[in-house]
Amino acid sequence: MKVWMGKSKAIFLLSSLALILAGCGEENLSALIPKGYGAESSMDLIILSTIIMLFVFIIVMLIYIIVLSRFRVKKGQEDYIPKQVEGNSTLETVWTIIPIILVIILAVPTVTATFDLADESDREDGLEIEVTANQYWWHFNYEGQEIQTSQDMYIPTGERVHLDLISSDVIHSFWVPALAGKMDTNPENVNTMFLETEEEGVYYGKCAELCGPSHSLMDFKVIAVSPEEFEQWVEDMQNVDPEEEPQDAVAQDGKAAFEENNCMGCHAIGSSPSQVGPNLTGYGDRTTVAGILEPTKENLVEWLIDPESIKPGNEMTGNYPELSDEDANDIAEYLMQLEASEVTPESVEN
Amino acid sequence: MTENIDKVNSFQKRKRKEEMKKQLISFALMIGFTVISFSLVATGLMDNMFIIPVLLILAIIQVAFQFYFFMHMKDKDHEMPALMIYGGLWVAILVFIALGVISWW
Amino acid sequence: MSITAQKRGFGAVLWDYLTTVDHKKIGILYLIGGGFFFLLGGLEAVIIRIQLLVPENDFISAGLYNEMFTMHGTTMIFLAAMPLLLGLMNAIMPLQIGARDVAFPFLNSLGFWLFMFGGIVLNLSWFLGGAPDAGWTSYAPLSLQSPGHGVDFYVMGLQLSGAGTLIGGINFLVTIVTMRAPGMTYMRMPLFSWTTFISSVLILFAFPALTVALFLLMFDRMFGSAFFDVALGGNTVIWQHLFWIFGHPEVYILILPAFGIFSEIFATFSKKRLFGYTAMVFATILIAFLGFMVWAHHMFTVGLGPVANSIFAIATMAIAVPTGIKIFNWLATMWGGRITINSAMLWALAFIPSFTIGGMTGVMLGASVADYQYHDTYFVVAHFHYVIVGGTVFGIFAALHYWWPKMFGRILHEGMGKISFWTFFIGFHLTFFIQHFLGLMGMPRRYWVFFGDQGLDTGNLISSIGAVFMTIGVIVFLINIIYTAKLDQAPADPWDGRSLEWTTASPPVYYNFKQLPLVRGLDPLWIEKMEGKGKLTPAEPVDEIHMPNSTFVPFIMSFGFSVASIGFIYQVDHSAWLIAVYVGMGIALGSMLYRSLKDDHGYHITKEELEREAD
Amino acid sequence: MSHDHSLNPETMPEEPEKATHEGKNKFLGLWFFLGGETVLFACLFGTYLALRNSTADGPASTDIFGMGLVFAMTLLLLTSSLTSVYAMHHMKNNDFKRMQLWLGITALLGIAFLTLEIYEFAHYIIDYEFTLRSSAFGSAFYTLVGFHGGHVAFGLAWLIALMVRNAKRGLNLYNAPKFYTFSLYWHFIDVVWVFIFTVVYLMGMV
Ligand code: HEA
Ligand code: HEA
Ligand code: HEC
Ligand code: CUA
Ligand SMILES: [Cu+2]
Repeated sequence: MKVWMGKSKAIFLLSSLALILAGCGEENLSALIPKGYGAESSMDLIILSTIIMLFVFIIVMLIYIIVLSRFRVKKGQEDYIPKQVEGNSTLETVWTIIPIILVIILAVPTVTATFDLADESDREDGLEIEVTANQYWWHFNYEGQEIQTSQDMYIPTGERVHLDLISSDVIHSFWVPALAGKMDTNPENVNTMFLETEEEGVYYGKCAELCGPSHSLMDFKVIAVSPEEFEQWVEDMQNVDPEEEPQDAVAQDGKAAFEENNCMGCHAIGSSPSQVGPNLTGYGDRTTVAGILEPTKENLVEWLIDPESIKPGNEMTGNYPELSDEDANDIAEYLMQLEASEVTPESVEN
Repeated sequence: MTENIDKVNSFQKRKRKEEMKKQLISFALMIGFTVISFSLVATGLMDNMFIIPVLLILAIIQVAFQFYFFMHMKDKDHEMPALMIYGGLWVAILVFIALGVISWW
Repeated sequence: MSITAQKRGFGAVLWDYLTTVDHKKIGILYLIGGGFFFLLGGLEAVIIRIQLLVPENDFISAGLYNEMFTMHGTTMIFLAAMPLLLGLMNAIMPLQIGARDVAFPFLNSLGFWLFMFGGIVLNLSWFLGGAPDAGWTSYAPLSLQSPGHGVDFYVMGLQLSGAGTLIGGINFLVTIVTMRAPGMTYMRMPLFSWTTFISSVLILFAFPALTVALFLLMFDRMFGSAFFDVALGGNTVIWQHLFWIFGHPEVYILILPAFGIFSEIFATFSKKRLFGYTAMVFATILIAFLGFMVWAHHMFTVGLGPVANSIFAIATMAIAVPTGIKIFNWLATMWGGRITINSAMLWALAFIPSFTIGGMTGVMLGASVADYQYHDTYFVVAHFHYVIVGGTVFGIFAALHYWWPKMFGRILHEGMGKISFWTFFIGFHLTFFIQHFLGLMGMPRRYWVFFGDQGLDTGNLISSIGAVFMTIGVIVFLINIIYTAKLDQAPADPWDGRSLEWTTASPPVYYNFKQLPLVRGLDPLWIEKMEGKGKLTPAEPVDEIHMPNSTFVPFIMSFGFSVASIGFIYQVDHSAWLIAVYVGMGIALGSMLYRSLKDDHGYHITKEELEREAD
Repeated sequence: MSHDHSLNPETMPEEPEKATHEGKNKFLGLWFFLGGETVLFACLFGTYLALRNSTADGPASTDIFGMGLVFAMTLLLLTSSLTSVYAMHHMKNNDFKRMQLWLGITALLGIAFLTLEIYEFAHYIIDYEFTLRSSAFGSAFYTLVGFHGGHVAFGLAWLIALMVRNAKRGLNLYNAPKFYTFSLYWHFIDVVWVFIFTVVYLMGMV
């Protein structure tokens, strides 16, 4: 959708803007480096409106500077009384009409883009993912595919992926700045949006609506892979065997401890739709522990022993038996060995 | 002097009587509208699609009577009150639209 | 009764202020109350900025951080900015329209005390188990789920101070309609009085929506109703609509009086009549009117659909037009004038670029699809601090410097005024300009921490440094106040003013005008000066003046309501607290009954007394 | 200058409620307040409209509302509006006794209305177990109708206080505005009721 200008022009303006800013933030996180359809249409409007605003600001400042340099009180003129002007209808008309025109220039592409982004007529054809936001984690259910993931969402490039967003508790907001603008997840109704990107990569996602103490810790990732890899991933995910025994002894102990401590009460491995806690399928391939920590075993152990110190107010704290250091270590080993697919965030980033 | 005042007074009294007559008529109309509204619903004569707008229109007319006659908004010196009531109504309409939309959204 | 101030004991002064119904003293009370809460809100802001100084800081805990910005926003908007503006309106507006007092002196005092007690109730939460933590917008269902009593304090505190504000608004409306001096037609009113009028209209129509929203939240939290309980069919979007139907007009309640202030200051210090007076008045009215039709621009990402988003986007952008008219008219007022730059004028001059930036980012936010990116990020935080601090707070500082002599009889020190201006001004831009980019670079608002590897460090550091400068500016201003308190009495008209307040002494006598002035046009004092008279012709012979009696009832009544509010909050835990509800309501309704049953005709200042007073 | 505001037929101004400066202020102040109340009730009505079908397996409006009771309540309140018009009519004629009489009738009608409303609520709660907590519909219904009932109760308290306080001293320019502002408030409550019986009850029964 290029409502108002060609792509090349947009890229030119974008890069010049980038020069001015000397850095637009982190790749795959910043809204200023758009890599998805939604983010690009927002960026077009951001640029257009910035240009209009710069124009307005320059005019205002020009008058302002002239006023301040020419009409300050001068020595010997303290008694001078200026002419008491009531107004000037020509001038006043001018500065009513010009803003109206500027506003129209901005309003037309805004409305077009608003309808364009809400156009979901091709919904039936594409991939649909149901996104459920929870305090403080994200659940993704690939509709009709028997695939459940949490925190990491895999999507194919070059295709519109439609999302159905809902919340299981309070309002959150689904935001992947580099791919698209945000959309709230309400508890009472499903909101829809779509993601579409040409570029493979691991994109940062954040929760953008205040949802409690760990609001700032509710990160997630969108992993865009080529359509072939995506197909591979789907197949792998569908063939995960949740019962599979791990190879080494520590991990086997871990699996036993995982079952003994009733972790299954909340966490599923495989395509079970249970959604009390994050789905842990392929945990070894995760980009993070609990959405925010480096995916290392140490971090996982830390999480298992004291999740409260990492995410205040999370729903896991206090709801499972206290783990011994050894159990935690074993479970961590077991979880880190879970692998579901050849297609992993690393494979994408390289 | 007193005579004069008496005259004025009796003139005012007559005016008030007139006024009172108007009030009574509007009261009768209000009761009439109410009865119509209730009987429309009670008898179920009308289709649901039509009945709701009719009920609302009857209510609005009735309320106009209250404001203009019972509360004298038609009289002089009521420009400011009228302005503020219409301001309130305008915001009220916006609120209705906003919250009414939720129910069929 | 002597009019000249005598030396009185502290107790007597205190009692005088506790019971006063004089609009000038109530104005000062508002300034003290609002000023106190401004410092408190500023302290909270500084704590926020310390927490965000470096990545993954743990200066304060996550829960406390949420309480901090919630209380910062709530305090600044409801307990600092609005009361400070109400204080200025109270102190100045009746003088500007040539009135001896406001229409309802008793209600005026009641409005103040309700605000003050509401603010105290809200802040008691800090000591009683935790402040509210669901944001100043308190979205359901987070606000329902929030543990402890924090949100209950939010509800009751705002309910009280909101009622006070509504009362104040109605009072100003009636005052302006019925109490203008002879000849003071609507189209001769100074712009500050006009914006007081229009803001009061906004208060009248906006605050009831907040009242209802708070009631629904209160019922859900305290009595188990289900407005926002999705399981029982509730709908959380209702809260958002009601809050913003109130909330957007609220931001114009904050900015319009500031617009009025600047109109006065630009005209005075340019020695020119306000350019395009009529257009300025109609632009104000238009802004207020449009202000009621744009609330959903805060809800672009709620999922209202493209039709609603488009309508609200267009309506939002439309507000740029009347606001632009104002900006250009101010510039034209100064054009060809004889501009004196002192502290008051500095704040006013700084407002123009600062507010223009804030307004322009507002229009950018209004472009719905772009807002999908900006929403709930630091871009929004930057926008609203640019308009609120660069508009309202600059306006308040400008007004304080401008009217300080009128209100307190002292002229603030120029040098210190300039120091506090420059430090605050530089700090302001340092703090908030960079936040536009932070937002776009992926920093959502209301974030307790940000991470080190996301390119957000430098921006946040700069932002926090800016806050230090602002703090210095505020502290210098406080020193200025204390320092000038010992200075000599200011003259009646220190700035070569144009409107009626400058015809009264500094500070004015308690009945304002011995004889009501006869107004012959816009800028009545200026007209008389140009005709060489320099003072206004009285519109009436010296005659006795009717004055209202002081009363302690508003204080007691507000106290009663506060006791009842606390009772309401805690009766959920233990029904014994119902006693507090009954006692509190008993006190409040009792004093209401007392007030309505006891005739209070006020008193009269006799003609002889007035004639004894020098002019 | 005398500050005696008591009235006699000779000096009776045409509009005693607005004859003094204070009276005029009170008159305007109350009208403006009603403008705000319009928004207040609009918000409650809007909430009700949004939630009226959210019955969450609890009773729905068609299950519980009864026409007879609502009709009776409507007649009571509409009539009380007329009786307060009569009272104001006599105030303008400086006929204090008749004014008090009609105000007394107004109060009785108001009390009757409130009694029926309490009966109605009790009936729903006891016979249908329909409460504030039943569903979002229940919350919205009781809050809207209850707010109106609260306004009636406050109006009654106001009216009775006025009547008792002034019983012995008759009409004067100091209390005339008080009676008049009360009557405006009372009419406004009536206006709200017209919408309640239309939007809540009648629309809830079709
Ligand atoms: C004093 C307070 C104040 C003022 C005056 C404004 C003024 C405006 N605001 Fe702002 N706003 C807030 C306080 C204020 N705002 C607050 C507190 C929030 C956040 C609430 C929260 O979520 O916590 C907010 C949020 C907010 C949002 C929601 C953002 C989001 O959450 O996603 C939007 C969206 O449209 C918006 C728009 C506007 C617009 C268009 C104006 C306009 O009125 C601005 C008009 C002014 C100008 C445009 C400049 C001068 C004009 C010219 C020089 C003429 C030429 C100009 C053009 C042609 C563009 N504001
Ligand atoms: C009138 C409104 C107003 C004003 C004036 C301010 C003023 C300031 N605000 Fe704030 N702000 C809001 C209204 C306002 N704010 C609102 C509504 C929010 C949204 C809340 C929410 O999300 O719910 C917000 C949110 C907000 C945030 C975002 C928090 C987040 O989303 O996580 C930040 C962060 O930088 C911030 C900073 C500041 C700063 C540095 C100032 C500075 O300008 C402050 C300057 C003042 C001082 C520095 C005072 C200094 C004085 C002392 C320190 C002396 C103390 C002495 C004694 C107490 C005796 N504000
Ligand atoms: C009450 C339900 C519950 C129980 C029981 C429970 N958890 Fe959790 N768990 C959660 C929730 C909820 C989260 C998400 C927390 C967050 O991110 O806010 C979580 C998060 C996790 C994570 C991080 C997931 C991620 O996406 O990175 C791991 C690993 C984990 N739990 C393991 C376990 C183990 C092992 C046990 C058993 C010892 C267990 N959980 C018991 C609810 C539970
Ligand atoms: Cu979830 Cu913020
Ligand atoms: Cu807004």
